[in-house]
Amino acid sequence: MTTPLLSIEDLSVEITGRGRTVQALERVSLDLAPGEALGIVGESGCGKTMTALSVLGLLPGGGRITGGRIRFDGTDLAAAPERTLRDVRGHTIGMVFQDPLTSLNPTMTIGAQVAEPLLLHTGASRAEAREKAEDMLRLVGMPRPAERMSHHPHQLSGGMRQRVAIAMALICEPRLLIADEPTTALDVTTQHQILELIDELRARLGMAMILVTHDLGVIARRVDRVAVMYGGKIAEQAPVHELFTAPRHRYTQALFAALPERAAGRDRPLATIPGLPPALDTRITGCRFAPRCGFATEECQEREPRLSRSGGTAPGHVFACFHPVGPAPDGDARTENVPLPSPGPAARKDDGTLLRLTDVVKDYPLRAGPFARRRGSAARQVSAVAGISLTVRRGETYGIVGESGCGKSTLGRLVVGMEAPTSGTISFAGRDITALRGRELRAHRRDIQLMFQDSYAAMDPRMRVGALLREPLAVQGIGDRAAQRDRTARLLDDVGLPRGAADRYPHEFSGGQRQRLGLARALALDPALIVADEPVSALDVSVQAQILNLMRDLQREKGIGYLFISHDLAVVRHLADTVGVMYLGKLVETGPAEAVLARPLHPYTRGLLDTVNVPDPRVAPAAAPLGGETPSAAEPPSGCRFRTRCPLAREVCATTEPPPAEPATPGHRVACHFPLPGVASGVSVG
Amino acid sequence: MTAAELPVPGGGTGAATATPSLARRTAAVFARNKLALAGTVVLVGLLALCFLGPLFHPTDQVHTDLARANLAPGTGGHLLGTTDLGYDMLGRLMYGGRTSLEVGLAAGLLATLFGTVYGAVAGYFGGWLDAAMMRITDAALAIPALFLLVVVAAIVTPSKPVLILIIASVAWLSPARLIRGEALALRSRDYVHAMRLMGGGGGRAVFRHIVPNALGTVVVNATFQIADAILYVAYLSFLGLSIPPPAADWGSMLSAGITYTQVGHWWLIFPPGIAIVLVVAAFNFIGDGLRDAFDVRLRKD
Amino acid sequence: MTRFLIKRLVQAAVVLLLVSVIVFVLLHLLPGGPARAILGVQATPQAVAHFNHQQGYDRSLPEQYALYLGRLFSGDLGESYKLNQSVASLLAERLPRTALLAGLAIALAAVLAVPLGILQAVRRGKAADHVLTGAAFLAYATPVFFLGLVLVLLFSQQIPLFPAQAPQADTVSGILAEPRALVLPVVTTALGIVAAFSRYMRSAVLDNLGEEYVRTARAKGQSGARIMVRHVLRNALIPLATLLGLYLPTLFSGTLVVESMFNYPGMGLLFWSAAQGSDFPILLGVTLVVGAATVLGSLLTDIAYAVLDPRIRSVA
Amino acid sequence: AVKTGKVTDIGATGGTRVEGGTAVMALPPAATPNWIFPIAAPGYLASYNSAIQNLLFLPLYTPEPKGDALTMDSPRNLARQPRYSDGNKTVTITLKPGYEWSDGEPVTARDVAFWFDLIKHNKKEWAGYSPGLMPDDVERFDVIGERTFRLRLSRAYNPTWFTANELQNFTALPAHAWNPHDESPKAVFARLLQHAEQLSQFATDPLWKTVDGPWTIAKWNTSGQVTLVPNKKYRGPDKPHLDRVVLKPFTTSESEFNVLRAGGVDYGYIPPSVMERSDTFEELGYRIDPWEGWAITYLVLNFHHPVAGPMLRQDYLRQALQHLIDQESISRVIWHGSADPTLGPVPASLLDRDPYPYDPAAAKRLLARHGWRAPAGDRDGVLRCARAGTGPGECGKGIARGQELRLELLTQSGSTETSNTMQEIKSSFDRAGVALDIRQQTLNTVLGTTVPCKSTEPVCSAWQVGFFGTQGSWYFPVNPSGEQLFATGAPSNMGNWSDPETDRLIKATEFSDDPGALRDYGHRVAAQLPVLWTPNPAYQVSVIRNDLRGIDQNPTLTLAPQDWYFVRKGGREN
Ligand SMILES: Nc1ncnc2c1ncn2[C@@H]1O[C@H](COP(=O)(O)OP(=O)(O)OP(=O)(O)O)[C@@H](O)[C@H]1O
Ligand SMILES: Nc1ncnc2c1ncn2[C@@H]1O[C@H](COP(=O)(O)OP(=O)(O)OP(=O)(O)O)[C@@H](O)[C@H]1O
Ligand SMILES: [Mg+2]
Ligand SMILES: [Mg+2]
Repeated sequence: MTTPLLSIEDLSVEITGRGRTVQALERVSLDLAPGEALGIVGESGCGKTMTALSVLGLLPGGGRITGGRIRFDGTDLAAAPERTLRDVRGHTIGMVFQDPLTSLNPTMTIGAQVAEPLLLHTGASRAEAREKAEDMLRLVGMPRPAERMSHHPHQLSGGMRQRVAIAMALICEPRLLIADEPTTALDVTTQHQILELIDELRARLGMAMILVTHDLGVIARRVDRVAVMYGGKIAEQAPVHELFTAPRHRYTQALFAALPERAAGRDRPLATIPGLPPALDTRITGCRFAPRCGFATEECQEREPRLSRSGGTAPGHVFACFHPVGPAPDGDARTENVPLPSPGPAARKDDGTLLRLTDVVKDYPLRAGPFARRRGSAARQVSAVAGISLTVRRGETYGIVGESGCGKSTLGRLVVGMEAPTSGTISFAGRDITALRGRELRAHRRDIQLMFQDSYAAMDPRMRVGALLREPLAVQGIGDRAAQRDRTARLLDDVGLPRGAADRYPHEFSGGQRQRLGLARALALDPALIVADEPVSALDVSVQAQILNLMRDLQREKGIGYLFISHDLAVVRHLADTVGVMYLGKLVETGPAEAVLARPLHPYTRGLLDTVNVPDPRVAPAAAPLGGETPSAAEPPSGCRFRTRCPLAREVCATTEPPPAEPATPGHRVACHFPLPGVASGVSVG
Repeated sequence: MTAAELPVPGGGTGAATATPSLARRTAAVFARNKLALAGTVVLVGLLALCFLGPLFHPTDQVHTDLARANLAPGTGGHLLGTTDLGYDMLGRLMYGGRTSLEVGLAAGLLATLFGTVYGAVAGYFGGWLDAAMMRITDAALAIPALFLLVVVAAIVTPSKPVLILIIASVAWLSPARLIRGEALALRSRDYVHAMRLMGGGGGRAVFRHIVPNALGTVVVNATFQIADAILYVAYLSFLGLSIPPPAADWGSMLSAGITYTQVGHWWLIFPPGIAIVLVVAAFNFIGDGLRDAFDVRLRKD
Repeated sequence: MTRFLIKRLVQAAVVLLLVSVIVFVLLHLLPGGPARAILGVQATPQAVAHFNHQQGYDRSLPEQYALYLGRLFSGDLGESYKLNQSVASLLAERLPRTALLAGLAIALAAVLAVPLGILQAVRRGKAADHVLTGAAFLAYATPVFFLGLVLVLLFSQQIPLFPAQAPQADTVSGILAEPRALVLPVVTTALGIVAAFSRYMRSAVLDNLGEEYVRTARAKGQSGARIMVRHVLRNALIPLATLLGLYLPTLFSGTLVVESMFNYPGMGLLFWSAAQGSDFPILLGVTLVVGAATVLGSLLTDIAYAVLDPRIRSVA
Repeated sequence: AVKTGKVTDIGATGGTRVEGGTAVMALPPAATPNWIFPIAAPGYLASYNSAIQNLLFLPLYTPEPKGDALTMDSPRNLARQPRYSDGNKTVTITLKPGYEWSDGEPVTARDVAFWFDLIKHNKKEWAGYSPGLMPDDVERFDVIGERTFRLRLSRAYNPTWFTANELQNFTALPAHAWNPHDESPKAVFARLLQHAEQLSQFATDPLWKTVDGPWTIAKWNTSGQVTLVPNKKYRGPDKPHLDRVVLKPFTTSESEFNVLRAGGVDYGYIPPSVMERSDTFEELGYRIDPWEGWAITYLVLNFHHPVAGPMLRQDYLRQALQHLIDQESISRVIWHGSADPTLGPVPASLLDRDPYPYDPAAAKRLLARHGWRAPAGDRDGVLRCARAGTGPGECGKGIARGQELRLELLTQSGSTETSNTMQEIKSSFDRAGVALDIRQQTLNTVLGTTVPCKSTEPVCSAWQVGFFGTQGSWYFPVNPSGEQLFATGAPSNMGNWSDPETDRLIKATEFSDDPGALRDYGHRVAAQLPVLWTPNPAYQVSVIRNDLRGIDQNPTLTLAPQDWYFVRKGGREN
């Protein structure tokens, strides 16, 4: 190996605040050669961000480096004075953060923000800097960069903002780019574009890169080497191909196994990692993964494994495990010996129609307020849902997928009755629910429940869990206090939480546990249908698997129907019986999950499938991923709404709206003038 | 999947020990704020002085004694001297403090209570009701409080209850606006939506979810409101609109003392003046500390 | 933007109308009416009746209000009972003086509060923060009249640096020609505002320092001071600008006391003496003008907000 | 803590008189001169307005102190002493010769007739109008010579009273300048009123430039600061010595005090509380001189109050209450010597003794003797009527058994001295078992509430005892007779006092010239106690630069700055 550009040795970081100290990093060591790309993955809270921030000395208040060295280009940044660090920041090391909205200054123009590092680090004049900034914006694919220079961040879409952030990080042509979850806040399609952009720029500028992410799919094709972190330590480090084919650490192995893409089959539950990552504010002895590891022995509890090479691994592949996965030359031992949960009871399905939507439309006035309405019909509208018809049967899981802003959540809100449709009918068990009022409406509320994306936000922070779970019963006047208490306890059992949880507050639970609580509350009234709006998108893979399993088990036990909303195709494929693909307020394709995701008929579905980051470095990138941005829902394109991004679009698409048709198999409907032949997608999603 | 697999952070596995109440933990954070502690100490001290002091230092605050008027501190056994009517100044400070504190507390609390309900209703129900209710507060807020007080106090004869009502009648405006803002934000919270989806109604939303969740703001605002109410009492007295003598409050003592500035009777001015400043600042310190405490508690872990 | 403006103007008009109703009703609740106060102890009942008839006090309240409003729309604020001048001319004379006093106080307050707030935020939790926070609360807790008194005692009597009476000149330039005499009134008015503003500034700066864009700026290699000036200050000053509009009524309350303490012939003093003498037209006029100023102030603040904050600018 | 240097090193006497100079006089708190037209509109009757008017437009008669009393025979008078004839039903008045308007025209009887016509035809607009009095009591006004006119009165009047209280209003106005086209009195008056409502024009309007007094207006700004300069054409005996007199308004006595200490005022005043420190002013070169007003001060008793009325109507009870008011101590301690006890309905100087001096024991005896007892078990409690009835030793008519001796006092707010006085009275009453509840209200409210009333009217239940005397309850006309104050049904008889004997004595003062009539009236009312007398505060405690001389503080609050002059150190005063 050549002399590394960046070499982190035994880096330890502590964060002190509000009376407790968190050992955020413990003896982390990493090397990065010039021009190399290193990926850091791991579950939330494992120290990825802290590692990245330490390099630039940007630790949050109360954080400090307690040991180790960070050698960059010959200087030890861990011991360097602020002045030296300032010279490095934005100059030889650029950084991109996760949230492109909050990480840009809302009151400064884009041009000024992009040009700023130049003014700071090079002797460039204002005019030169502006010129260079404009070039840079062009380079990162910003349309009409000259015009954009004087815009403010809020005037840009998320993807464009992230392009600005990248332009800002790269304007001084740094030797190292650190990107901390640069695409997590973005849509799949935008994510793809940004990652492609980074790849391209890296190649052009010859930069080294550290890409921090929790998404194995993102990292698979973008980096040379991967470091897996767990509990503030590096668990395993290996070249990317090696890691994906032959992981050695038991944690890495379990992480892969929990991916829905790797599920043994649609009817089999996902592999999970039980328990929670360790809390870092107490001293930990032994292997940090031991409490959750199926292979842990006494040795693991007492001694800490050191990061080392062992026989059979490729050069540069190190791991810290006493009981590693055996080497697998054939390259497919990834799920070997991972304990799998036993399959639950078989699904109870009957063919009764539970929910039927007919031509449901929801328009929002562009601006609310008493004075805005004066303008009458001339007022502009956002067409959030534009004529959707679908049917959900009892006990069925209906998955809705689509890009951000396509109207998935609005559809969910319409179904649960949180909003009234502008037109169209929604009938539940044969009754039109939009006509229900008062007492009847209240009674109907029992039958459909909503499971929120962010269960924490959906729980009154001042109520103990017991009271939260009791509230639906109290509102509906079901049972006396004792009966309600009883029911609460059983609900907690159902979702696998200890009964003692009833006396605690929501903030004392982890994300996954809160999602369980959300599910428990949704179940309290024994609904026939649960609308789940992105119930797992905020969770780590391992926890996501727990929740998905739980949802599936409960469905089989109780015969509940799900309207499952998600942007994650793998998750939908794993859980849903039927899938609907939405684009700009319309269902463009519906049908059995197998059929739709394996043999898509609509170019949009195909595009979506092609942009998915498959967590496998061996999978070749798709030839023509979905480009461009979703048009604004306030001004949807005429005719077929997808035509502006469609590679197959012709004149007729602009004038006529395609009617739904079933060109291939019965039950697989598509709304497209030129449906695809319906052959298996080049990319497999599972 | 068994329960044992899922330890609940922050306590033993599933043991029935409930977490300490929110109030307790708020208190802990509060206690770490030095200024807030200082404020509490000062406030407790002043309360003790006013309400327990007379037990140790009994004085006649009803009958004048012109023969012993205007004595300087220390003379004739009067630690803080006597007033222009011969009242013992220390005793009067205690006696007057009672009025100031009682009126301030009562008016501040009344204003907060009314303002909270008003604001929560306006904010939660929104629409035209909100617009109408808020225009009223806007109008009342556009008139400087002192202007209103001057006129209102001229209409009625001040007495303790009347003073409380007068002050509350201007002081409820700011909590009303504040809580309305809070209610506007809270009503679109997911947990309120969740409750509505269970079939719950507006009353439950306002009183079970919105008001309790705005409680932090309410409590913090109440302390500031009390502080302001005490100041208002002082201003009213300064403008000559205080409860009739021989009753006294710090403001009226101060304004009576101002007459003697030129004569050098400083002991008539500084004790009540400083007492007002101390008690108002103490409430502000406490409010600030509480705000920090609530802030921390409501932050996600 | 125009729609926003029209909406706000309609709101402002409604608010002003309500202000006039509130004050009008309050004034007419005053027992005895103004006649005795105006005419004196020796006035005969006939004279009182004559006065009440002349002023329309023998009509019903709604009728009186309608009359008042009618005159108001034709720009007539009425005549003072006691000063032998029209309320409009009195206001025209007094308003600039009060505006001058308030403006100087606000300017002084802002000049002091912004750096103090920044200092506190930067030194958060350190001794300087505690001391300044404590001082701010003490200043805020001090009634204006007590503060004025202490200042007069210290700087006019103990050390005779500044006169205890504000400038008495008729014109703004005449007033400005006596800067020394302006010191105490302006400082007295400003001190409470400094306290409030510096608190707001502190929390606004703290909020912004916690924002991610600050971390981005640091990641570009900017120094703390530059971040404060280039990035944080502008974002933190926006809420302060809003505060200015909201602060107007408080400011007028302050000038009421300060003007009567320092014998400054402004609007506060006018109101104060009118209240003493039950000069209703003046009370109504001053309140309406102050109300209008406040409503206008918050309107301007909204506009300023929109101009300063690009996020709002493009929406509005 | 006064550290400024002396304003003058001249003592209160001695020095050489110099001509010229500017004197700055402080106007009373909140006083803003705002009326120049000598016929005051309602609301513009304030003494500072008429004091200024009289310097421009000479009144025919001006009150002047003479010994303890006032006389209308002043050398400043524009007219000679009036001659009464026809059984006091005709008055003939001749103007002194030589007086001229500033435009050179002589002052004539027609100028007085002009004034009379104006008020006669516009009496409703004149603030000084009181039905039955001027101009109603003058049947005819005949100009009988260039400088002589004759009044035919409606009936016979006491000449002293008529001169002092009625002729005092008479003023000569420049008819040639103000009514050149002989318009009707109504039309002229309307036109003059229009000019009078232009405060900002007072100094420039040519109308007000035609004066016959010793002074003329140089500046009159809208906040009420008035600058006077001598009228060069003035022909009277009292020609001004100063070049300029500035009357400066202040909002509060505190602000005036601050300016005074800074040397910004030559003739000012101090709050009573500062009397204690009068020596510092003397050191600085000022003299202190309380300006006693021609006034009395009292607590008004509402005899028509449904509950308190019957108690207050008892002579013994009022006497007991008066015995409980320690006027001496209140004047000395609370008013710091700037007030004097009120003894009766006429200025204290006209009465010889206090019929009810401070004597708590006497008060207690009086009450006990009339059946008032402290409740059993509470010796310090509020007295209750133990023996109802009208006989001797009983409480009196209309007082029920068990009724508490509790009164409510409605007093004006805003003055520490007044508030302290009331507290002292309350404390003293309380010690004798009489409860007095104090309610403070603004002066306006007190004045609006304490009005004459019938016992059935609601306003009559709204007050029992009232006080509005921070600046004196009642300023007398020159002849301190009581026809407006204590006569049955008189406009300022707020408490509804009605006593046939008092009425008779008042009538006597109106009709008879006998000085004894006023004395009899005084003694009767002092003994009767229609009100409770309280210390009468000085109009103001004046502070005057030692080198400013010639100031005679007239109890009727008129000003004569033409007599003022400065002295220089050295030599003797001439
Ligand atoms: N400001 C802070 N104060 C205290 N502890 C912190 C702070 N920021 C992070 N931590 C703690 O440091 C540890 C590592 O955090 P870090 O942000 O590096 O995790 P991460 O891997 O980036 O997680 P995520 O995927 O959620 O971004 C966590 O346990 C976290 O709780
Ligand atoms: N209350 C509302 N008022 C106005 N427009 C709205 C409202 N709610 C949603 N919209 C608009 O409707 C469209 C669909 O929004 P929706 O939240 O349903 O999308 P989504 O598919 O759930 O997106 P995401 O994946 O980001 O959650 C968007 O353009 C959004 O801006
Ligand atoms: Mg992170
Ligand atoms: Mg959504």
